[in-house]
Amino acid sequence: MGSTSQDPRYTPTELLACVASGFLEDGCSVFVGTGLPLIATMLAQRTHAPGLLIFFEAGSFGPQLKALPISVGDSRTLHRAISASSMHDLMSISQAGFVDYGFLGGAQMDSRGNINTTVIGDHALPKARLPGSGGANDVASFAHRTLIIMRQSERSFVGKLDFLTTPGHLDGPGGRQRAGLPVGDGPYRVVTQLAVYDFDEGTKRLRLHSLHPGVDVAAVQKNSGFSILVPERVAVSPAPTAEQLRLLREVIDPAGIVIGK
Amino acid sequence: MGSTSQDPRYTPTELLACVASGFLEDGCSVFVGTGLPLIATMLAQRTHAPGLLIFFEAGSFGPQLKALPISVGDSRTLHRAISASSMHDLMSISQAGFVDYGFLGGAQMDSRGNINTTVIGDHALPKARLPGSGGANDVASFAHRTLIIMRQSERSFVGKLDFLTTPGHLDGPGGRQRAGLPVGDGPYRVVTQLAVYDFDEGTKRLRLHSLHPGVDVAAVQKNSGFSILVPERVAVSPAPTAEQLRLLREVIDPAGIVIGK
Amino acid sequence: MKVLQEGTGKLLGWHDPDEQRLWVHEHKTRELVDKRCSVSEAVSRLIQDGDYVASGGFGHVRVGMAVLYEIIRQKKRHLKLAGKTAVHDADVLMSAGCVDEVEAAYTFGHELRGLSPGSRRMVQTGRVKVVAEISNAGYQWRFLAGMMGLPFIPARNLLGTDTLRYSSAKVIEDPFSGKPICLIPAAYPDAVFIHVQRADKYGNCQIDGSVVEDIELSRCARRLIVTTEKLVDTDEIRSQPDRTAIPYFVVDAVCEVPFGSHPCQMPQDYYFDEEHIAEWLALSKSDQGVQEYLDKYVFSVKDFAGYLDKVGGAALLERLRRIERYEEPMVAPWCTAER
Amino acid sequence: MKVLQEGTGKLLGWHDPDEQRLWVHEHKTRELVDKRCSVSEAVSRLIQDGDYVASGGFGHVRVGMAVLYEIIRQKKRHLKLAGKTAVHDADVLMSAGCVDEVEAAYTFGHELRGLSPGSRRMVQTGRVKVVAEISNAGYQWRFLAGMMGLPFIPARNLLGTDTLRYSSAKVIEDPFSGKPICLIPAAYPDAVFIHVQRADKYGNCQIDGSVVEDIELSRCARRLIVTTEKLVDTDEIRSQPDRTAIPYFVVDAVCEVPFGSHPCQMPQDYYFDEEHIAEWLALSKSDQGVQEYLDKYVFSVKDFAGYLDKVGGAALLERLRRIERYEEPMVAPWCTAER
Repeated sequence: MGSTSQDPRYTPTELLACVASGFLEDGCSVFVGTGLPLIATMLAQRTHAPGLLIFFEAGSFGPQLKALPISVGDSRTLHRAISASSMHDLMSISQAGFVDYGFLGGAQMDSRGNINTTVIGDHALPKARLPGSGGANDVASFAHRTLIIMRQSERSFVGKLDFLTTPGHLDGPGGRQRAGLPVGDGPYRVVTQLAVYDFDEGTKRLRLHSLHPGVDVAAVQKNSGFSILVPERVAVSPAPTAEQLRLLREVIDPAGIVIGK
Repeated sequence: MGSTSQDPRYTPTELLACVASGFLEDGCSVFVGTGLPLIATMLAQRTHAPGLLIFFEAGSFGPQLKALPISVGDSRTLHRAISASSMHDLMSISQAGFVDYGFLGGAQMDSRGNINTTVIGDHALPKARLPGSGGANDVASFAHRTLIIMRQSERSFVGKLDFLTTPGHLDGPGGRQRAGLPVGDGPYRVVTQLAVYDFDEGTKRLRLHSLHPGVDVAAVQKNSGFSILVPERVAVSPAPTAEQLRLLREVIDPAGIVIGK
Repeated sequence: MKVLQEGTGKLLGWHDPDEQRLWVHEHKTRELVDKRCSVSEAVSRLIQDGDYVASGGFGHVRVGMAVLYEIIRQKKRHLKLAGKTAVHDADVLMSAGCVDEVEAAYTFGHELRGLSPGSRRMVQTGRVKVVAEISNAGYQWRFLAGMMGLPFIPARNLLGTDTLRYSSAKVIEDPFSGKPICLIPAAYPDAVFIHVQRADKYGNCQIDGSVVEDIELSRCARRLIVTTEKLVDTDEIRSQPDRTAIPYFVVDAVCEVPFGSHPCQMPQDYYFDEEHIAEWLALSKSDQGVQEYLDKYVFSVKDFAGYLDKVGGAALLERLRRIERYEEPMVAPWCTAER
Repeated sequence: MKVLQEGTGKLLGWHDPDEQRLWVHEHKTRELVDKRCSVSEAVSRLIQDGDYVASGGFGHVRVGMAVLYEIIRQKKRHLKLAGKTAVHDADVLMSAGCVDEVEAAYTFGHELRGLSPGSRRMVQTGRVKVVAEISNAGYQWRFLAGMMGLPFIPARNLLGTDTLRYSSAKVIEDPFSGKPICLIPAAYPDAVFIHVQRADKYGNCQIDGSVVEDIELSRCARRLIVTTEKLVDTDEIRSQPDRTAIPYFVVDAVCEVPFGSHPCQMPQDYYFDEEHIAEWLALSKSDQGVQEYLDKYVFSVKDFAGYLDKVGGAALLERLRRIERYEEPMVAPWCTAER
C-alpha cells in the first residue's frame, strides 16, 4: 500500500520546510505568505540564500527577518526591510515582473496546479468556507514561477476543484496565455510531506520529481485523488541537515507555532 | 474707440491680480500654476481666504506660502504644507472631485473658454512653439470650476484657436459631457486687464460680467478677435485696496517678478 | 463595447464617477474644521444600517477596534463588508450579526492562527452571504480606481479563474496589445474607519510602517472616521509634510483612542494580544460564546477605555509594547491549545 | 474592441507588458550588488543613441544635471525625450542637439522665467520634432501604467481636445458607465536618470519633499541611473524603511554627486542658481550662444566637480543653501533684464 516510513530525527513538517527552502536561490525574489512558505523562506535566508529578496503583500520589501511574523502585515515583516511601502506598490511591481518565485500553500490542488482556497462544497451555502484568494491569485498570476507547499491526501489532491481560486496551468498548455495572464512559467514545483513534483511540459500535468527519504511511488499515488505522472527516474529529496533542524527549532520557530503542528 | 483710462495708483497687472483673488472663497480648494494665478492666490490667502486649500501639481497640498515660488515644483510650494505627496496623488484626487477652482493662464482663448498653450501656427513646424498643456488640460478637466486669467487683445482672444490644448466649454452646451469629461461647470470666470467675464448659460459664449474701473464696453470689444456678449447691466470691478497693493508690493512679490512685468 | 467575460458577483459600492464627484463636492469640506468627537458620536453620525463599510490597516494590524466595537454596541445591522485583507476585524463584526453581505478577498481566516470559527459559521448557516469574490490586489485596485475617480482599473490577475467568475470584474480585449485584460471596478465605500499613529484635530494623519492600502482607501471613502493613538498639534504635521499619509479634507471625524488597535497590532508600538485573540477564537466557536464575549467586552462597558481596563489595563499594554520591541517573547495560546 | 477615437501621436516607449516582463526578468537583478560608478561610466554604459529617455524630478527641481551634462559631453544623439514636466533639463538637452523627438506635456518653458529660447528654436527650425502631445497628469499616468506592468491606464482628461488628437491615447466606451473614457498607454523609457538626497551603494533611495512622479518613473524605467547628493550606509536605509522612495532592484547605477542638481533646486538643501539660469537663458537665444555655454561649462571640464568649480565653487553653493533656507532673498536677473 506504499511506504511513508518516517525518519525519527525530524517531523514531516520539518522535512517539508527544508526541502521547500532548497528551491529558493540566492539573489532571487520571493513573494511569500504566512505559515510553511514563510518558515521555508526564513530558513533559506539563514542558510544558502542570505541575499534572498523577500516580499510581503502588505508592503514589505527585502526584510532580514528576526522573528516569525504572525501576519504578512505584521511589523515583524519589516525588520531591516529596505522599504515599508504599500500593497499597491508591491502588487504593481509584481505584475510588472519583479517576482521570481511566488510561494503558496493551498487547501485543494488539481493535477494542473490550480488551487482552491475559497470554498468546499457549494459557493452559495458552502460546507466549509475558506479565506478566499487573499494574495494567492495575485502571486500565482504575477510571479514568474510558483512554488506550492501543501500536505497531500486524497482530499487535497483532487480531480476537480470545488472552486478554482488561483491559477495554475488552468486547462493545460497555453491555458494561461489564452486567459490573458502575464507571461511566466506558472506552477514550477509542488512540495508535500511525501514528495516534490513538477509539471510535464507537454500536458502540464503533475509529475513526480523526487521522493522524500523513505517514501515510495505507491504512497504518493495513494495519497492523491488524481493519477500522478511518474518519470523513469525519480530522485530522492535531500534529508534535512542538522543545521537546518537547529535553525528551525531554535531560531526560526522556537515556540513551534508552525513546525509544531 | 473705447476708454481704458488707467488709475495711476496701480498697474493693470496689479488690478488683474486683485480682481482675480476675489473669486477665491475661504474654505475652498484651488489648483494653481505659477505667475499671475499664484500671485492672486497668495493675495487671497493673506486677505479674505486664510483657509484657502492650495494644490500644486508636483504634490503640494495646503501650503501657507511664505515666499513666491518660481516653479510649481519649488520647495517653496511646500511651506507649512499639510502634505508633500506625489503628482499621482494630487491628480487623482483632482480627478475624483476635490478641486473647487482650477486657476489658469493662457496664450490664446476662444469664445467658449477653450485655451491654447501649445503652438502658434502649424503643429509640425510652428511659428511659435509654446510649452504645451502642462497641467492645464488636467486642471480644466478635473476642477469643478475654472478661473482663467490672461491679458486680452485681438491676438489672444481669437475666433479660432491654432490648437485646442485645454478644454473650456468645447463646442458649446453639453460639449464637455459629450466628450466624456468629468461633471463640472467648466470655465467660470475670465479675468483680463480690462474686465471680468462669465459664460452665457444658453450658448456657453463669453459674456461681459464687470468692467474694471475706467474701462468701457467698446474697449472690451476692440481688444477681442470675437464678439463678446454684453448683458443689459454690467457691474464695475472693485479697485484694488491699499492693503491689497501693499501686500502685493511688499510681501508677495517684493522683487516685482510677476507684478513688475 | 464588446465585453469578453463578465463576473456574476454583486457590484458593491460602485458609483458612476460623475455621481461620486458631485458627492465629494457636496459632502467633503475643504475647510479646516475641528473634527474631534467621541467614537460613539462618530459611529452614530457616520455609519448607517445597510452601509458598505471597509476597515483600514491589514485585518489585525493597525485596525480601528474602538469603532468596530462601537458599531456592535450601537447594533448597526445589514452592513455590506469589504473583506479586503480582513482578519480579526471582519470576524468579530460578522460574528456579532452586523453584516449581511461580504465581498471576499481574504476573509474568514486569522492567518497563522487558523480559520475563523465565528464568521465561517455565519456563512455556512446562511446568515452572511458572500456576494462576490476578488483577490487582495484586486480589492486594493478597486480602491485605487476610487481614489483616482475612475470607473475601473485594468489588471492582469483574476483571469482564467472562478475568482473572476464570481467577481464583479469584466474582461475586454486590450486595444493596445490585443490580449484579454481584466477591468476591476472602482469601490467607493459608504463608511471607512482607519486607525493611525498620529493625527491632528482636522484629520491630517501620519502612519508608521506600511500604509498597506490606506492611501487609496482613505481617498475613495464617502465617509471616513479616523481613530488615532495620539492627537498632535497641526504644526507637527506642517513641519514634516512628507510624513502625511492622509490629508484632512478626506476625513469626517477624528477620535483619539490610545491602544485603539487592541487586541490587534500597532506597528512600532504594541504587539498583538495573542491571549485575548485566543479567548475570542475559543469563544467564537459557538453563538453562545460569541454572545458571552460581546457581553463581557462590548455591551458591559461604555467605551474603549472601559474595555481596556477589562482586558488587562496598563500592565498588559506595557507587556505588549515590550513584545513589539522584541524584549519579551510572543506567546500563542491558540497554537498550544491545538497541539 | 471598438475604439471611438485614436490619437495620431507617435507611441513612444510602449511595449507589450509581457515583453516588458521578460525584459525585467532578464535585465533587472534582484541581487544586492554594489552599483557605484562614475557618471561618465553610467552614461556610457546605460544610455545609447536613439534611446527614449526621461529625467526625474520636476524639470528644474531635483534634476540629475551631472548625467545630463555627461550625455551632452559624450555626444549622445537621436534621443527621444519625455517632455513630462520638462523645464531646464529638456531645454539644455534639446539645445545641445542630442534630441530628435519629444513628446510634450510641459516643455519649452522655464515656468516663471518665461519661454525657452533654445529648445523652441530647435522645434521652430525643424531640428526637433514634437511627435506627440499629452498633459502632465497624462504623462505621469503613462509611468503609472508602466510601473503597474499594464498596457494602459484609464483617465478622464485630454477628452475633447487637440491634445488628445495629437496624443497616443485612445478613447473607448467605458463598459461600466457607458461614457467615453481615455486610455493612456504605458511608457517604459529606455533610460531614466533621477537625482535624490540619499542613496546606498545598492540603489535604495530616499527623497525629501514631493516625490513628484519618481515612484512611478523609477519602476517603469528599463535602465535607471541614480545620482545622489550623499551616499549613506545601507543600515541607515534599513533603519527607516518607510522613507525609501526607490528600492535597489530597479536601479542600475549609483553615482554620488554633491550639488548634482545645480543650477536647479534641491528641495530642503539648495535653491535655484538664478544667475546661472539667466546666463543660460541669455546665451541660448542663439546657436552660437548655446555652443559658447556648452564649451564653457560642459566640454572644457572633465566632470561635474570641474563644472562646480567653474560656476562659483563652495561660496556660491553656500549662498544657494542660504537662499533655500530663506536666509537670503532670491535674485532673478532674468526678470530684471526684461524690465
